[in-house]
Amino acid sequence: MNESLFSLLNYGVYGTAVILMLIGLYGALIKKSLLKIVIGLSVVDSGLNLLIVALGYYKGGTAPIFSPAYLAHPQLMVDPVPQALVLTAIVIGFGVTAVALALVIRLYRHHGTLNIDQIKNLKW
Amino acid sequence: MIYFILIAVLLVLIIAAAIYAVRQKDLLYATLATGIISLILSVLYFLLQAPDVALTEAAIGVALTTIIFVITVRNTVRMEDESDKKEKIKSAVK
Amino acid sequence: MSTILQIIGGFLILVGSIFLFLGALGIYRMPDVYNRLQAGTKATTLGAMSLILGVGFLSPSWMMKALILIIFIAFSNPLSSHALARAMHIRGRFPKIYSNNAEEYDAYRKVEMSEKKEEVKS
Amino acid sequence: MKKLLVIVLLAVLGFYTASTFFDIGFGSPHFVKGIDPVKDIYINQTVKSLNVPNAVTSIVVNFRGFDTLGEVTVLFLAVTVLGSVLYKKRHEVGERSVLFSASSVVTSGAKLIFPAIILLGAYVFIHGHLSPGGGFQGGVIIATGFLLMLLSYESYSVSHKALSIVESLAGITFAGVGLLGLLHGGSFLHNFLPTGVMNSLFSGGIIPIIYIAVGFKVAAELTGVIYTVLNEKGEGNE
Amino acid sequence: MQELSFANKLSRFITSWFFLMLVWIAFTSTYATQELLTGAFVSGIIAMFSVPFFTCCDLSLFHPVKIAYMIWFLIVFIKALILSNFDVAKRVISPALPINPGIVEFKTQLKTNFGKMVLANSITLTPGTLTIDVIDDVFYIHWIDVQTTHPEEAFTHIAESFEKILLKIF
Amino acid sequence: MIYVFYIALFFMALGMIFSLIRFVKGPTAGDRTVALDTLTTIGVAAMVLLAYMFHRFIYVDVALVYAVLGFIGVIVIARYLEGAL
Amino acid sequence: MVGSPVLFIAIPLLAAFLIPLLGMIWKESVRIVPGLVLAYLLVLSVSLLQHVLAFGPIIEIIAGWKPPIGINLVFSPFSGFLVTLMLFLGLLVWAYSYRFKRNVEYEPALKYFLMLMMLITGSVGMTLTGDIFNMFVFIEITSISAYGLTSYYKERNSAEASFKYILLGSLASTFLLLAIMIIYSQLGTLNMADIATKMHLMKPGYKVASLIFFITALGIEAEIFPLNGWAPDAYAEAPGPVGAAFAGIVVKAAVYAVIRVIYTLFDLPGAYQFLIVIGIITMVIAETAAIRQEKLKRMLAYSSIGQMGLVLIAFGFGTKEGIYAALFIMFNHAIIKSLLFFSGSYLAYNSTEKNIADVSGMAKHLPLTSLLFALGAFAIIGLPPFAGFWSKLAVLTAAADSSLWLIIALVLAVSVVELVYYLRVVNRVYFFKKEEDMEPQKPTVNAMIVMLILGAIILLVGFYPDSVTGLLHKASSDLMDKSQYIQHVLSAR
Repeated sequence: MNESLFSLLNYGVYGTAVILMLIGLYGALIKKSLLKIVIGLSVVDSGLNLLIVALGYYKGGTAPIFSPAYLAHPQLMVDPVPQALVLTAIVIGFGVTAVALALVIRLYRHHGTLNIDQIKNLKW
Repeated sequence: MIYFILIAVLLVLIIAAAIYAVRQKDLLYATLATGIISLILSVLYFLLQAPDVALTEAAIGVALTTIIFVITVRNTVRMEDESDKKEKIKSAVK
Repeated sequence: MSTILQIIGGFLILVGSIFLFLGALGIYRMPDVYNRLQAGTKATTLGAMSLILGVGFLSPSWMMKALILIIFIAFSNPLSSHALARAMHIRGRFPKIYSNNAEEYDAYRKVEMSEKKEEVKS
Repeated sequence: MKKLLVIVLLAVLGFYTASTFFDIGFGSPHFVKGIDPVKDIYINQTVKSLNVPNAVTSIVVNFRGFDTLGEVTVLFLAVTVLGSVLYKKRHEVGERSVLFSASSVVTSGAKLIFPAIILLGAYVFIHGHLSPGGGFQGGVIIATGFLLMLLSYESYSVSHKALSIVESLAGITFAGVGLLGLLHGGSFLHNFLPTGVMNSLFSGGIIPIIYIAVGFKVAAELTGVIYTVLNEKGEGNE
Repeated sequence: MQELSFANKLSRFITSWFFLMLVWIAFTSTYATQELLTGAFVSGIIAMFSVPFFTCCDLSLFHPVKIAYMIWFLIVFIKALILSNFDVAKRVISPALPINPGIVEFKTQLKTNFGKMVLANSITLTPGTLTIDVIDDVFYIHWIDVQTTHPEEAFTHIAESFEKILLKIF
Repeated sequence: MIYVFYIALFFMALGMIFSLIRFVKGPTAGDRTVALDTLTTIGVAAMVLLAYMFHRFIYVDVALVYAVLGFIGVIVIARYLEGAL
Repeated sequence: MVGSPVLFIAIPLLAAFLIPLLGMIWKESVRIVPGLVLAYLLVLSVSLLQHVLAFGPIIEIIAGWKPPIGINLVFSPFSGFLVTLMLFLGLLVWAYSYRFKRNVEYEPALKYFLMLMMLITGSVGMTLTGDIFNMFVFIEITSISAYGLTSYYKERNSAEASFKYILLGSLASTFLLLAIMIIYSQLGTLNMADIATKMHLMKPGYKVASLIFFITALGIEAEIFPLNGWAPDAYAEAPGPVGAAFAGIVVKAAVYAVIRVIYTLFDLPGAYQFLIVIGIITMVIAETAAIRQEKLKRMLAYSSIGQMGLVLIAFGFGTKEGIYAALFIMFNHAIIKSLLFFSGSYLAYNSTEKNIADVSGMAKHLPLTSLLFALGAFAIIGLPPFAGFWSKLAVLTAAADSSLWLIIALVLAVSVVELVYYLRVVNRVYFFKKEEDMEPQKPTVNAMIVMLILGAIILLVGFYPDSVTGLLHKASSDLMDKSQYIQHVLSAR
């Protein structure tokens, strides 16, 4: 992979991650359906995770898992810390999503609709 | 070079799936689109040398989140409600 | 010896990737769900299997894991496409030619399902 | 109007975030000069003092093990909250999660694959310190195995009591191992077991133990989540 | 499936233990003692729990004749698989899409669910056919190029070669 | 040899694009799920090939888990479409 | 060593995992065990606080790795003070809700007490931790239990409030992670003390970016103005004691996090002015909103947000007196607002619509509760013989020291607003007649005892402010001394 293309990836990966977050936020803020809002939030989470993982990537690196061939070359490893953080973040995001979806079900029980315009207090 | 093309394709696909997920009126399809985002994201993590994260994303995004979303769709409504605009106009007229 | 393995492996990988592509093209081109399933399942199954087998040939120490992956794919892919096809069938999508009476099948399913729902409610 | 406002807001936010990260740069170490980032210490210590190949695992379980304890707690709480939000009355005996069984092809296929999936989950969390994956991922796989069974058979059910017992025991193991470290080595989660030989199964001290506990806990919790949500029938407004 | 004698249980347990052990070895891809011991332990536990519900077969599966038939079946199956792929490729690539899809049905003589499952999967992976539904012993098959709608003729076209062998195994 | 991999990856990328187009276009839920299934299978194959290209054996684990979970995801959706959920 | 700060996290988690097991054997244990745990932790924290005041902060290292590598907990006079306060309030909340309205059955009680305990644990963790990512994890623990507790009553409004909270909470966690990752990408470390030593190496642009994200994220939890949309609903719809827990525990921890981030992590001079500005905006808007509220609990919630604005202003002075004043307000607010929520929830519970208009003449039916509510109201306005007076006085003197006269005027004006809306309620309670007869729901004995304890503390602090000021002075000097904090953490063995 040559240098100029690689520098394009800088914009590509980070740009995609940010665009993903923006799309998710747009969905969460504009859309009327409760479920759509939750979907938007999960898209935001995806974008954020991509951003964090991309932050830890080094060109030509390999996963931070030692096998006999890599024992002598720890400098070839990509940064393991963002990966560890993302693991935690993904799990936490799942927990929040599950709770949000449970609330969506409960709100549907009460109102018979998912439209936030018809749900009194959720209007912004 | 090929990595570049692959990453670029995956990135474009992710954005397409995300836009689809947010714009689609049918909530089931939107849910499936989030599943696809996770699927592609998982391959992308793989390319970014993060197999642990790829595993987790595959596990959470593809199976668990999808099922919980699908069950929520089952328990609520399948289509996004479109009626609010008309009602607004009605209430404005009144 | 290893050259032969390399050649076999490379060939299998190439064939596999082409079949994967054909599967995707198939689901793109075919006119309805069942035909898409046909193309998708068969071509991608064989494509993935042969690609993985090719990788196994390229480095023989991976062979065992490749085999378990192949077995798994061979089991799961038809299962999932069968489940999907059945779902579409139950939802009442019938192609033009139907050997049996489509209405009969439909009625059978409807009765069965309503029975189940009654049972659950009671 | 509101849409326009949101779009402008998002554009500003996006531009700001994106320009910040473009500046940071992708694919090369981005730390400021003159510091030694902790990641070097993590990678070196992973081999030197923990004897574990997977640096991510060693960070998740040992260096930053406290985060994992918190993460497990978050899941535990999510289950509790889910139960609290969706809780109606005790589930009746024989309540089904799906309306009817899948076709005999799917059911018998599921039957055949289920033990293999459980084995895969066990493999993933037992080998958490050697290969990618770990307690969390293994737990998810086992939970999806149960999900497959729950989906395929109308009469398959999981005992809530057993799930919560497994969950509690696994959680207690995790916290207990941490407290043992406190008693033994002076700090919570201290690695008090011998670290063994690199790249063999029994190595890494407490790391595999914690990962196995996490695996069981996550499996039980997520199965509980799936079961709770599956049995939440949409009919009837309260 | 509830009333199993102890010997029956034991034979099922050993069968599933054996297969799980194979799977474990494939997962780990090593023969280190620790791995094997752990694998034996884990797959033993899983096999024990799965005896009453999940296991399909008992030790009679290892009868030499059956194994020979299995190998034969595998050969037939792989041949059909490869043929089917070229078939699909031909149909997909050709610009006119030469298809004449429809659903046919036929009856099978297989009794066990596992036999039906293997038959269904093989049908799905063989040229131009896809199992849609199985109700008791009636198979509904989607055929990409319908040549006959008569059940028995369809059976000879689609499934006879597999069923012959499968009847010997199950 | 490396060119073989490149060609293979190129084909797989094309396949992914076609499946996604089908996903976006597909008139029914079934079509979309087929697209998802195909995407999963291509993903598994791509992961195995990439693992070989990176010379890391342990990456194959990811492909294995990915295959299992993708399968279960499809089954979930199929069961929902059947009306069984 | 008296005990280890890690027990504050480990013991509740252990208990949380144990309670479902114990509950199978003995049902009452789901109620008792959390109380025992909280009581034990309170004793532990008091003894540790004494130790710390005498010998300096305790740095607890986790997993045996020194601070830049591993996670560490810091039990300094400042955090120790807050932890003790939180645990004390937590114990009171537990006692108050021991057999609160809907906690009688087994399953709801199990979930309620688990969530309550985890809420307190998360807040304590946020206060103790010395690692920013660990702080994120604890914030999530706190928020998820808060979501659950908000929707604990299965009524439509509570689910709505909870959903709103989740929306903002997820945004908060997104921004927090962004901020953390910006810092990590530059400095390669996640430890607060380590970051603080290296902060000057970071480019100003990144510094500002991460600070903005931090403030946005933590501002949501700490109810800073444009981001406090969740708070009134959550307070109003959650069970009464939980409102007290939010006001007294969660928000305190979030404010602590804001302060820790601004004071210790960043050395931006503009940040203090920024704090003052957002504090003023928050305070003014919240207090003016409070005066328009119909529902009692919503009014209390807005009042609580206003108090947090005051706290931020006091922190924004950047002087030792300012911090002292801020801590004093935090202490007073925790005690007084809890009393208001405890007593107010009985007042509201007995009124049909939970409106302010409905509490008329409650003094006749619930004399003691009404008296305590009035006491709390007077105390929080800052009338002289009560506790609130001294904290307001401290703010005013601190402002005078920094010669910020405008702020003095503002604080006084806001006090008048507070006087108006609290007096409106007290007036209704005492001097209005209720039309129809009613059978009031009397407070249970444990609730009454809790309220009396809180009232006693208010009076005690009001007449002898010296009983807490010494501690507060030590805590505030601890926060000011950044270099000592860094040195303590990084030189831990």
